[in-house]
Amino acid sequence: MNAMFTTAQWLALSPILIVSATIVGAMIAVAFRRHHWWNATLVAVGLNLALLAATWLVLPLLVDGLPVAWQAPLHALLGPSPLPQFVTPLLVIDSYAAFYMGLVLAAALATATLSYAYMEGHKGNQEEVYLLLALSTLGGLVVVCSRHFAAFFIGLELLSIPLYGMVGYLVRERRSLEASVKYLVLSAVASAFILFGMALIYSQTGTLLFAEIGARAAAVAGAGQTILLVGGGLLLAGIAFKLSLAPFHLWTPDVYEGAPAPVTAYLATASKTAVFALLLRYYVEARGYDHRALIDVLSAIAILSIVIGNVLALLQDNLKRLLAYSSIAHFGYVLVAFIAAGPLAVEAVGVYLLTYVVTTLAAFGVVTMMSSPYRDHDADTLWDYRGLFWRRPYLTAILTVALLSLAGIPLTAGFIGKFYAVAAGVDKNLWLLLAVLVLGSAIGLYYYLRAMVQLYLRAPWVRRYAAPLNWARGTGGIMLLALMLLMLWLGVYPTPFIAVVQAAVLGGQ
Amino acid sequence: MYDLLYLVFAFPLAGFLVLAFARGRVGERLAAAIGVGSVGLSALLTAALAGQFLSHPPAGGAYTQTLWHWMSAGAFDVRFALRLDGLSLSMMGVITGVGFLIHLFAAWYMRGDEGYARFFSYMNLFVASMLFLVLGDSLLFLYLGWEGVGLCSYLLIGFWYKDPANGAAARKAFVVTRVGDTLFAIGLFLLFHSLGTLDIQQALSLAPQQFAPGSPTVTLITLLLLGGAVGKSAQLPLQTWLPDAMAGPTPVSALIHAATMVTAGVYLVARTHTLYELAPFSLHLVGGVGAVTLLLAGFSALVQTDIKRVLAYSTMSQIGYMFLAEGAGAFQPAIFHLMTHAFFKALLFLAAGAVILACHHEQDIFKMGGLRKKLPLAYACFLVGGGALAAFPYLTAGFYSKDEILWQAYASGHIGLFWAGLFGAFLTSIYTFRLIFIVFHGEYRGHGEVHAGHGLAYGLPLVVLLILSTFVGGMIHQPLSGVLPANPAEEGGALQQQVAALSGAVAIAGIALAGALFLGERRFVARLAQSAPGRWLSRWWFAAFGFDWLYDRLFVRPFLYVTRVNAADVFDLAVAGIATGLRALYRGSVRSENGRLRWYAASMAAGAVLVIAAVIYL
Amino acid sequence: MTEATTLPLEHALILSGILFALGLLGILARRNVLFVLMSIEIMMNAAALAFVAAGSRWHAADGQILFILILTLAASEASVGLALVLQIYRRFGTLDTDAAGELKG
Amino acid sequence: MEFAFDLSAAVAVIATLLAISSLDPVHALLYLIVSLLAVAMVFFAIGAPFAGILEVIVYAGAIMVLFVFVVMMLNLGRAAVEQERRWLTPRVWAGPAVLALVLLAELLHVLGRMPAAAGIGEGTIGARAVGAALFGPYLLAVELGSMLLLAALVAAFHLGRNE
Repeated sequence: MNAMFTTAQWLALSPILIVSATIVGAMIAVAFRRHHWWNATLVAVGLNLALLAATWLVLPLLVDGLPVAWQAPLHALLGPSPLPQFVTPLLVIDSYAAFYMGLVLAAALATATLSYAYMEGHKGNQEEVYLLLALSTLGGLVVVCSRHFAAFFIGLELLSIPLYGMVGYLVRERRSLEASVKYLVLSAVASAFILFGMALIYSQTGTLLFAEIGARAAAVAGAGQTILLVGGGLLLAGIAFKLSLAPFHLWTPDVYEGAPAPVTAYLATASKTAVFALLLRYYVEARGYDHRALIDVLSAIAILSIVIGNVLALLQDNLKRLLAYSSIAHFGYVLVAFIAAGPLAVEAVGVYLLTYVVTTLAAFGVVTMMSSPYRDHDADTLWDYRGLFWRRPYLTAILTVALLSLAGIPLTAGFIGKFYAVAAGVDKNLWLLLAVLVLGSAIGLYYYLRAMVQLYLRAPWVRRYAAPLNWARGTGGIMLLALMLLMLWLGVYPTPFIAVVQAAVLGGQ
Repeated sequence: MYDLLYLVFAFPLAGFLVLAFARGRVGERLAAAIGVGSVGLSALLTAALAGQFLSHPPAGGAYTQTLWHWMSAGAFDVRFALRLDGLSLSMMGVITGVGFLIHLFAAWYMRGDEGYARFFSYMNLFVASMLFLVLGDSLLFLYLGWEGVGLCSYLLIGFWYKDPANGAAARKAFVVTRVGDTLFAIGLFLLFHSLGTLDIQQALSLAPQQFAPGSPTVTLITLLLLGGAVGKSAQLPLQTWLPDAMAGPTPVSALIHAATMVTAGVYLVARTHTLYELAPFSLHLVGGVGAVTLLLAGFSALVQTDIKRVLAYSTMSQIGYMFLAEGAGAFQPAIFHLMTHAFFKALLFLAAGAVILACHHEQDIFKMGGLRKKLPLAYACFLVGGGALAAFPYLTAGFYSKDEILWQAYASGHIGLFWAGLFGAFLTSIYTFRLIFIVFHGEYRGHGEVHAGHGLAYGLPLVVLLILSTFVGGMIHQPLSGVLPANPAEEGGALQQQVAALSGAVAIAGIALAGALFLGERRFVARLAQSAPGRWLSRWWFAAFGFDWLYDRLFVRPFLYVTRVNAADVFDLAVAGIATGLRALYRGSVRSENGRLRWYAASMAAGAVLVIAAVIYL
Repeated sequence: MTEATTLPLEHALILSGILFALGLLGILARRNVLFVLMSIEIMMNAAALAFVAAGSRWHAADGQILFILILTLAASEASVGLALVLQIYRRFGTLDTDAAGELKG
Repeated sequence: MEFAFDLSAAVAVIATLLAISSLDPVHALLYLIVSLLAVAMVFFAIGAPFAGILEVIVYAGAIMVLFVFVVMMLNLGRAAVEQERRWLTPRVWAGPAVLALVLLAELLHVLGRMPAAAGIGEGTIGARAVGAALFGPYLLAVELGSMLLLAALVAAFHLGRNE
């Protein structure tokens, strides 16, 4: 075994290895003795270590952005970055992969924290959720560094299958089960589309490596090109499902609503981010941008997603469903940046996803904190949030900033992301898409503000309600406050984050 | 040393945040310590920076501190930067120095008020915004500060929000200045459109290459900027909000509506002087606006009965002097007068606040009287401050600055402006001493015991401002020469002596006339006021020439009429139509979310079929 | 089977296409979750067949490797799906997918 | 060989059609197993014997048995068949059939025009070649496959429990 990999490769693989070790450790721990706090902490520590490892990988690349005086000693301290590393034909770990690994791991960590607060009130087995979370995270890590259809597909499934278990985690809840079965069936259909598409592409190019596909696709003759395109189209349809892009979006609100709130947070952030990162890498390396027809299809999907997502959210009275619809629209926006192509587009996608993850985690985090004390189902109707300001001012502040950020108000994170998407679009003169983006944002403002107003209305029956502040809610609360500060920080002083995103370049060929 | 510049506005900002997040749960002492202390720290830091600036001036006469690049995507690059030069240093001195004294006074004035901490949080936010306004290196950030001070002004005018009249006054101030702000914003867009930058220094250096002198574009831009300036500085025709703004607590009137915010227009014109020099018409208009405003406000001040409204009109009139000076090309005297005015007007307002509290919140001057023995400190303040306002020769700060303005107007050939200024000075000394004589001389006509304030927070600000309002303040030299253009006329010479003598004589004559009219029995004034033209004139002047009435007829009522008539017009229908259409779209599309698994799967299959069809046939 | 003669690739792909469409039909037409899961297996199997056929065209083991991975996926999918079927039968008392329609709107 | 392929293909299609249209789950499973065995035959025909063996052992042998096991646990009787009969009306399957047919038509349209040069089944890729690839370049995929099975195990364990 040892002979297969060099030290640098082991190093580059370290986040994946650490998460795998965590999974094994957690499983043994659960088998040995069930203890909520211990298991949660074990997984959280593992994810933290993996996050540190991912950060460590890119750190040397960030030194050049620092003041000149610091550069030499830091370079001496850190040594050269081991990136990019090609590990077997399946994986490449470049700074792009490391950045998205960090994002996925951070989202998973936030989910773990929220889950702990949430599961305290759960009367079944509480421990498996961390195991499933770690497994799904492992899938996310594989997805963002895959450069081969095998890794693409197995990573995607490893990302999804634990999610079936997480979505249906509250097995006594009909809504949770319903969401799980919907997600399972539809996700499997999407997987079948992806697999069939891959098979068609493979049948014409004879390779499963992204870069090789790009190189050989041009040489495929006549009718073979059409098969390639059909394969690409099927692949795209499956991926569009995972990203809940229209018209493959119908599952999104149902699953978001039925799943436990922390799982929804994970589903909306880590899972989608990883898949989008994969899609971008695939399109760049396999030269998907060369196929005009695929880009046109993507444009149509983007327009449809923005319009449908925003329209469906318009009069929605359920906060989880509202956020689901808004996420459909948001992935439409980021698709605009995606379609623009080029280095600025890669940067714009990175910035957008970063701001989106932070904001969405905060929003669903508030839903989680509101929900955990209830036993029956999550606090998700807007009515539950009416007059929240008078009961829970801090949660209200966090949710307010999150909604403003989702709406893209300046000085919040969302504005920076949207600004980048627009800048990327302007750069390539995508006027139609930009017009739809602006229109969609205008509609979006309406429902975000509509939800926000509810927070400050005085409910006729002010429920004097305050949850007991124990350690679990404490960590969740601190994490949410940190997210709020991060949203503001990103909005006011995004430069360091942008520097990180700029360092995340695709290095695999 | 210079790299601490950002702390100057960071302190008050931190004070605001702490007080705001404490949500009224801090006691008065702590709130005062935070609110006053933060501004005090800024003032100390400003003093240190000024010392450094004067002893070791930075290269090029200006220091720029880039705090951070906000973002740079493609060609778009925005940075947060502060610029310290002679002009911003002068403004900073006024804002933090006078601001600190007023905060200190307010700690005494506001005691017992239930919104004590809220008051200081707003005040701190105001100071931070105002500093941002004068330190911002880009017009964008200047605009941000501009809106920030407007917001604070609104919040503080309506501070006692339980009285609906105060809310109405706040709204009026907000709406009227909004008109100017809108013009200002359009001007900024136009400037950005033609120069491609909002960086002040870059814009000023590009402008002469880009615009021919007197070209329509630069004239339009400067006129739009002037629109913002007259709105903020309460000059004609957007002056009507300032007297009503006196509804706020008196320290607010002193800080925002006398010493700092209302002079932002003067600052803006001085900051963009290069543009105005390219647009002579606009510059003339600046002077004209100033001259007309100072006269109209002077007449109105003559007949007011509310102590704060007299001072409000005098503020309008004094800012008129600053505009007049800028119109004559004398930017340095304008800023000089801005500073001395801040000293003596803050002094007068604080002293007026002391009088008002002593008389149990009485503001009508005819219900006061004979207060000189009971409130000796306030009397002294009014004498010195009023003297400075009337430009009493040689002893007061106001004389030095106003005389400089008059001399520059005269010597640069703006004879009309000169005579207007001179006549205005005459009016000023009459109404100022009318106020003093009515309030402090004669018999006490009010109700209840008069009780003077005491304590350090009460006495110290008054005494310091009193000293600064004498010739001491006139001796302060502002390092403006590198930033603003040289004065149009030479200093010194016999002619200037004569002009100084003339203006001094006018001031003394005005005081003498006021003494004759208002000291002792006021039979002559009473007879004059009873006569038919006198009644008419005083009513007209009292209503400030009926601008409120006029605007009400010209804008407010027609607007309300139009809105009433148009309640269901085409525009409305179009807007409502969009809403209805979106709703219908929502109702239609939400049916797709019917919760049925097979339907969802079918939608995916249909999507895939469509995608394949598209890639085959496109 | 060692002396295999040449077959056109499109025959195998067409076969997998037919199976794929049949699987899709099953998912869309059947209301019983059990049949839906079976149909998913059919679709997976169709994709696997396409991979093996394509691998055979390029004389590479890649196609069969992917087949094995799909087999893994099919097993995972089936086990989770069937566990869910048991739980649904327990909670809802029916396997009708239309009965589970609380989430909508 | 061509004959073997065509025969197995026909069996596979017919058996699949019967599987998705059958009313009794047990019958459907049996048809499905037939279809899988036919596909295994296809694998042998196109020179992938290892895949064929796995198809028989894992797919038809293990996964389908899992299905049978669950069907037995649920103990669906006559009533279930009756219910299926009521559900499976032309109104229900006509729409899906059109959709599936359109998809099929598109696929046939594209696949039918494939360049004729491509042939399959010339040689055999046996277990040795597959194994070498599996534990060579695809080593990580195998490891990840084990994680996938673990995930399925944990999820199925949790979801299937009778709390």
